[in-house]
Amino acid sequence: MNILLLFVFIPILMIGLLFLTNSMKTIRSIMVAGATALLALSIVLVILFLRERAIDPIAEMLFISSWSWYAPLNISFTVGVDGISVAMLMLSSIIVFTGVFSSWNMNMAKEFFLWYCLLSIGVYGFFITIDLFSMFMFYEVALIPMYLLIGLWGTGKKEYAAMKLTLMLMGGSAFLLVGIIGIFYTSGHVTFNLLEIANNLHIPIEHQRWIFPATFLGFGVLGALFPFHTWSPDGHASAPTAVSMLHAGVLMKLGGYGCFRVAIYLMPEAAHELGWIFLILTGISVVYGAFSAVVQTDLKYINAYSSVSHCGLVLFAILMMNRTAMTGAIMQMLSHGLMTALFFALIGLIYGRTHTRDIREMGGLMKIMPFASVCYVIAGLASLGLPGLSGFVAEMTIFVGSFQNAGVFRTVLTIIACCSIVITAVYILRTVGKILYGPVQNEHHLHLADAAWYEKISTVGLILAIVFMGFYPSGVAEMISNSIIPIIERLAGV
Amino acid sequence: MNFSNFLLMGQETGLIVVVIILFFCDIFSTGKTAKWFYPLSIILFSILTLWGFCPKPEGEAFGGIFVTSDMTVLMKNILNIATLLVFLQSYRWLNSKEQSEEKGEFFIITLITLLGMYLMVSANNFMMLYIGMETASLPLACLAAFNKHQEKSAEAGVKFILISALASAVMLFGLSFLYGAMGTLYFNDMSLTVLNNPVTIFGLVFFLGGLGFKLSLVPFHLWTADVYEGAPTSVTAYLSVVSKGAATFALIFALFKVFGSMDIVWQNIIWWLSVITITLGNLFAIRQKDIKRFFAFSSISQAGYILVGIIAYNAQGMTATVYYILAYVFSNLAAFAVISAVENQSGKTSIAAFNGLYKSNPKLTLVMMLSVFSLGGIPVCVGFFSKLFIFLAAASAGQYVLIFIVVLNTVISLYYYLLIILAMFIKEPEESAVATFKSDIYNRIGMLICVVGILAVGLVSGIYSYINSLNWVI
Amino acid sequence: MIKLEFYLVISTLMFFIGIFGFITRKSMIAVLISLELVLNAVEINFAAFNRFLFPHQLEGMFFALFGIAITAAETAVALAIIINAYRKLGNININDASKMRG
Amino acid sequence: MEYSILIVITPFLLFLFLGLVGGKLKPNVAGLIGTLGMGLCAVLAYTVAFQYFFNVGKIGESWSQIVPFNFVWLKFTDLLHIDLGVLLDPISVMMLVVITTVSLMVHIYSLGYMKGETGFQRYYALLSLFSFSMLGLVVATNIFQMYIFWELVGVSSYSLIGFYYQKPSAVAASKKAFIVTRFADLGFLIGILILSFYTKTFDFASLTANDAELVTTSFAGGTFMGLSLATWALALIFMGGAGKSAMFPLHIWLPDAMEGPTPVSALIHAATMVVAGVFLVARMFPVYFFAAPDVLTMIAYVGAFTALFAAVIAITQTDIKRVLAFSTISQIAYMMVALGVSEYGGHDGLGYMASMFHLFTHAFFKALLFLGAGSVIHAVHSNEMKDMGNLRKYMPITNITFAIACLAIAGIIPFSGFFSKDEILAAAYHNHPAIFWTLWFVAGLTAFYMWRLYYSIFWNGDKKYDGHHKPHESPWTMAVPLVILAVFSIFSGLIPFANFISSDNMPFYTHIDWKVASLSLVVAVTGIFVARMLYRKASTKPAEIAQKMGGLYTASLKKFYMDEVWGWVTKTVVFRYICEPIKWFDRHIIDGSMNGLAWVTQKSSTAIRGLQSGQVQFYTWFFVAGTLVIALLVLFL
Repeated sequence: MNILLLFVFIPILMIGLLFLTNSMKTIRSIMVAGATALLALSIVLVILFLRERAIDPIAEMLFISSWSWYAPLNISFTVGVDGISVAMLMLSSIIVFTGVFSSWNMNMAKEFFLWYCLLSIGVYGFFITIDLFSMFMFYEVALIPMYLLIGLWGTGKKEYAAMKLTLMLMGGSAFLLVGIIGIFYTSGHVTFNLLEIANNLHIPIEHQRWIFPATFLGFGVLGALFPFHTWSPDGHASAPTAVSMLHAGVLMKLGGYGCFRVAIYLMPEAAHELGWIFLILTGISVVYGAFSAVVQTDLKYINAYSSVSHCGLVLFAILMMNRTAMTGAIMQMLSHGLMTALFFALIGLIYGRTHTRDIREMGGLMKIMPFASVCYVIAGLASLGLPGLSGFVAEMTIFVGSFQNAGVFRTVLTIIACCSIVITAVYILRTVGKILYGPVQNEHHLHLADAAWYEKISTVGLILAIVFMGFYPSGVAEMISNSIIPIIERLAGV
Repeated sequence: MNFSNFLLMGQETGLIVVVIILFFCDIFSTGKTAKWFYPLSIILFSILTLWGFCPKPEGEAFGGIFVTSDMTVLMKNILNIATLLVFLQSYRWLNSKEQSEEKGEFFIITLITLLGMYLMVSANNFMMLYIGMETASLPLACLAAFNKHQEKSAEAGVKFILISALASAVMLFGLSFLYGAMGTLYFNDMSLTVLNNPVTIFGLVFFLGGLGFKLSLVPFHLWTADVYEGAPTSVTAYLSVVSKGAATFALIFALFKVFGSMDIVWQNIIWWLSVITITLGNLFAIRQKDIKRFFAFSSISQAGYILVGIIAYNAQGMTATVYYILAYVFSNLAAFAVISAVENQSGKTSIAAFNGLYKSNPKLTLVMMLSVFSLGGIPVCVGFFSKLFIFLAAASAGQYVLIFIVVLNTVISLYYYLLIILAMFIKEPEESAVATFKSDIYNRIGMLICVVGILAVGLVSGIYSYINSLNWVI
Repeated sequence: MIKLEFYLVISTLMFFIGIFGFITRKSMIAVLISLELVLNAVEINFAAFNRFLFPHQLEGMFFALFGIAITAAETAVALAIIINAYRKLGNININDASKMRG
Repeated sequence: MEYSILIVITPFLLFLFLGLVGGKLKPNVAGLIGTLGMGLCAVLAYTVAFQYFFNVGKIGESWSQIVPFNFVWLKFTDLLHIDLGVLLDPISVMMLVVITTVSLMVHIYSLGYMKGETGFQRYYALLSLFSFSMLGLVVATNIFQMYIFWELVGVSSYSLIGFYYQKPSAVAASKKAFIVTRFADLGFLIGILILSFYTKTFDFASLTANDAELVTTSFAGGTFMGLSLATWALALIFMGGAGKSAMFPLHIWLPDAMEGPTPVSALIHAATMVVAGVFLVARMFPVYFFAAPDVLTMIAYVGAFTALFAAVIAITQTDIKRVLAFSTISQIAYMMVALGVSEYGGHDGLGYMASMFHLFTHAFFKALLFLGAGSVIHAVHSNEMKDMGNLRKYMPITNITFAIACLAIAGIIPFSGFFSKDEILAAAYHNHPAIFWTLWFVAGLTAFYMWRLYYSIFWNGDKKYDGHHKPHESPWTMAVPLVILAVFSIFSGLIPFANFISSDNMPFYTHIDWKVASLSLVVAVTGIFVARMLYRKASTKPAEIAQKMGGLYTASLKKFYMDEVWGWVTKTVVFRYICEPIKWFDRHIIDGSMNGLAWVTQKSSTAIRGLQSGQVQFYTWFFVAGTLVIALLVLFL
């Protein structure tokens, strides 16, 4: 029994248990117990991983197990993790855990949590597998619950948003599918196993030229790559709190992770040759998202565009293709996942009380709900890259790493990307200033309650994670950085 | 005459025996015993289905006009399962006031069409294929017109019989050319003499037209929606799954066995047919209001996917296609089980009738959801695997552009499948919404089988491996 | 000596005349009759091919025989369905059988 | 000297403690805890200073750099890593003293000034955060550590300016301060990136060692737009410093920052944070001098212009804190000029020493001015000069201490400002006469506007205050810091600074250049005299003069419209011409094309509905036609 399988089995077990019950109390206990178990499991995994890694510093992946599945097609179900996947699993667990508390008072809770568990199965499964087939399968498993989660429990133009989000992401996965099939046949030996393709096989460059864009684009859509990001504002704006958290916090990371693990890792030559096209697109994403966020008035739109900008930075750094930048990219994924989840948790909290997300209709919330407001400020500061919080270490690693590339093109792009930190400050402070500070805009808001205990758990949990990463980045960075070496070697070997 | 030939026709013989038993039961049953007729038919047919899984001899009979192999047995088994599922869904419809007198006819006619399909699958000669097709089509027209009191049903019958007759005429015309070009109608002999000349190509295209009618490929598809809408729901289910499956199998054998050496020609044709079939099916499906019509167009686009598997022209393509049909059987029939349950309860077949179904009938909704997810190719439903496998098969023949177009079409298809989900889960129910009800036990068994099929066939890889192991050499 | 080509020309003409009738006639019965033309064209084809090209065996002839038999069955079923339609529609104008569309 | 780390850690712990549980404490307790903690820091800082300057600092003839504490915090590459540590050398030790002293004074002062304010605990928590950041900044061992604390300083300044968060003007001011400095920090960051890309280190010691040899060699030859890359990098780094130190044209945030509580202005926006830019340039001085002398010249000119510019504005302002704010800008510009005109080593490096000297003295007298102003504001509940006057009778301690500070800033012998300013002027005199004369003129203006301020507050007629709002002397918590700072303001100029601080860390000997000193004294006295004439008694003369000056007066009053210019840039250019079009583009073009795809699909679906006509004969026609078309296509294509 491989410990990694537990990440899929626990949510399956939760689904099974949820089917059996109808009482709100039991549902909550199941979810809390399950989410806690997953969180504990992630921590255990981190510890085990570090210990194993100390014993075996060479192996690319640890905890590898493989079960033959579709033998005639040479498809097997293979799991394994390196430092990056461990980090992503940890992130997922934190967000799943906090998301449960953020959706404490859902109506139709049973159904909601069923879908929620399904979504987490997809997410966990994606991160534990190192087999393109199962990766793709879990990827789609993670996408489809979004439709119902947004469509049923969302707000606003939810049907439109849910449909748009699902179709655009599925459109992306169409590219991805073609790319994966291409990899399957062109690598020289029909196999989906990532490690095998990477280490023993080679995709000819003429095939890489079309497979690389297909896979990068496919994953990039989920990573909110310009110009395929428009699902994000509408989708996030309509989604319920926990779903926004999970989606922006983890699901969008699937995109970055996939670009990294599949597109770049397996096709280094094409990455060198065609990377610049996507580098421009991601560069645009970074600045464009930030500029768009400046003039939005809906809190969730602001955050969604901010995600476009931040996730753009992830892809941007991945395409810089050196160790530091890639480490930064993964750290940015973690950091963005945490802080954007925090944002969405707080926006949900605020929206649940004020029933508006329009920043022009709010004001002076700091006085009314100090706890939530302070958390919001912290989230904002993390987002604009304040040292001591996670955003800073991630962004700086990216910038320093990107700058290590020779060549005017990449240098100029890095400088342009750097500009986003100013624009980020503008929209974050604008939002904070409008909604938290100033006089109270609406008389009715005066009697609103501050965060309830379960909301406090979710926000404090996220803040602790953000602060931990901000204060002790080297632990995270080292774990990630070591896992990037094989990829860098492949890139350098070109 | 060598009677051992009939041993090779075990399944056909069994089917005929069942038909005869049912025929006599139907004739001699009185008012009291009539209620046992339905369970008896189900039991008999289930036995036949199960028996189909016993090992069978392989070989050619009647001078090579009829061939049986593990593959054909498997195909027939798939058809059997599908037919059984259709029977299970039809309980309430057959026991309704209007239909209760005609139960026997329904079973007997349906089983005879099934016999025709057996012959199509096992045909190793174009005449056999033709006879099988006609045996399958003509009773189907009766079935389409089975709701005698309904104008729609009558119209569906007319449309079906006329177009089907024309289609078979066109196919015959094609066959006559093939015969003229090669001098024989035996698959085995034809494959030796087939030449890429205009007469053969004409023959091939006309033949494809005839089969394309059964598969409802564009441009031979226009009857599909009307007949599906007008025919009784169980018949629609039968048409959309069993009839289509049989035609697919026949097409595979004909193309692979006979036209193997001119694969470039028919691959081109199939390439285009598949692209326009999927696209047009999708485009029509997105604005349908009636759920049966909706599934008609959905099944048209599914037919396009089937062609993607066939185009590979290798063992992998064959396996993927057969697997696809199996997946399609479970997925589509799950949907039709729900449709017929709702229709028999409320008499409505509009998509709007499904609005808010989740609130009143959550279990039905879940079955329907699994079904459309499977049709849309969402994991872990079997549809995901079957789609992926046909893509893999097509890619093994280098058809990346086709895959890309088809995969993009999946997105459109997902859109309309999600419309069903939207209606069931998200839309508020109308005033005259379907109330909470309990479906009959047979339908529930049927749904259960479908659900198990949808979930298990994909995850349990043994099924694919088994199909693949029927080492069918081209 | 009548050559094969003549048969083929005749049969092709019949085929398309039948199709034309099928497409243009308003009465369902007339449509059925047109269909017979189409099918008979095919039978001529088979017979002619057999006679001229492959005179040593009788496959084509047999096919033609089977074809005739099946055509007869087809016509019978079609007539039954048309009668059924007549009961529901009140006439046998093929244009009236177009309630379902779109 | 490992304990020096405690100077940095203590305020951080205080911040955590007060931030997390402060709300549960009584305000007084929280304030006291904060103050005592800061006191501890001050004691430690003095100990460190004493030990450094008199025990361990001097190795041979020169002052050494001691790194008692350093660890790798985040590793980017094998060469590039952010370390956190403590670097003790003359300027950082000097800064430790300045920061802890002023901070302690402000802590004590705030006990009285902020009494009864809501958020008292929060205030002290933020003060601790600021002290932590500022101390971390000055002891930074590498440029990235400095950047980290630079940002932290920015954010604590942001929070403190916006302390009265329900006041829209305070919120706007805090936002402005943060964004303007952030914009400058962008330059800083890019500068760091360029610098580190070539030198492969962030470490100050490595950068400056051996006449900045590393920088001059590693940059060999790279140019961009006609300037060497080293120049670019260092100019960009200076941009960061200019932002924090409110150099023209990035000064606009500082006057607005006066929206914060007055003690905060004293601590952050007068004595400590705003000189961070000066400190940065001083820290990197050898690099600037050897690798990019052009940038130093630019710094000098920017500084000179800013000094003049701010002084001219200060003359006309009526809000007393704004006068002080512009005075601060002007004085910091002095320091910048001093660095700009300085050369390296020995007496040539006079400017460097003068800059630090002025930084030192300025911190005390400017903090005193602000605290005095705070005391006045506390008494009359207004910032406007017109609400004041004749206060000397009500507030004697404030009056005297304020006068001392004014004398110091005006540069009257023997107050501290005289000595430091004199060195700056002397340094400029030899190298850049034009700059010297500008500064000389500014010195006169400084004396004038400071004494205008003084007279307007404390003299200017015999204004009566009615009973309820009768001004009174501040409580002892506020008075004591005033007195202490006054003592510093008087005597800190007497320290022989050149013995401790020099550009090459080698002590050298200075003397007062009497030619320069007398020139500056003359102009200062003139300034004071003019101010006395105009403002000692209530009169209409100032208004008449203002009338005569016309446009120049209005321009000065309106701060030469710099706020409007920047407002135009942000509101119009960025918001209206960049953001709004992007928003529109995103919604209509990008999103529109996605929706357009859906629309096209729907439309084509409707367009082909005619195919499904319901007519059997059409179906047949289509069937046969389709078959024939396919057959023909296959045959002929």
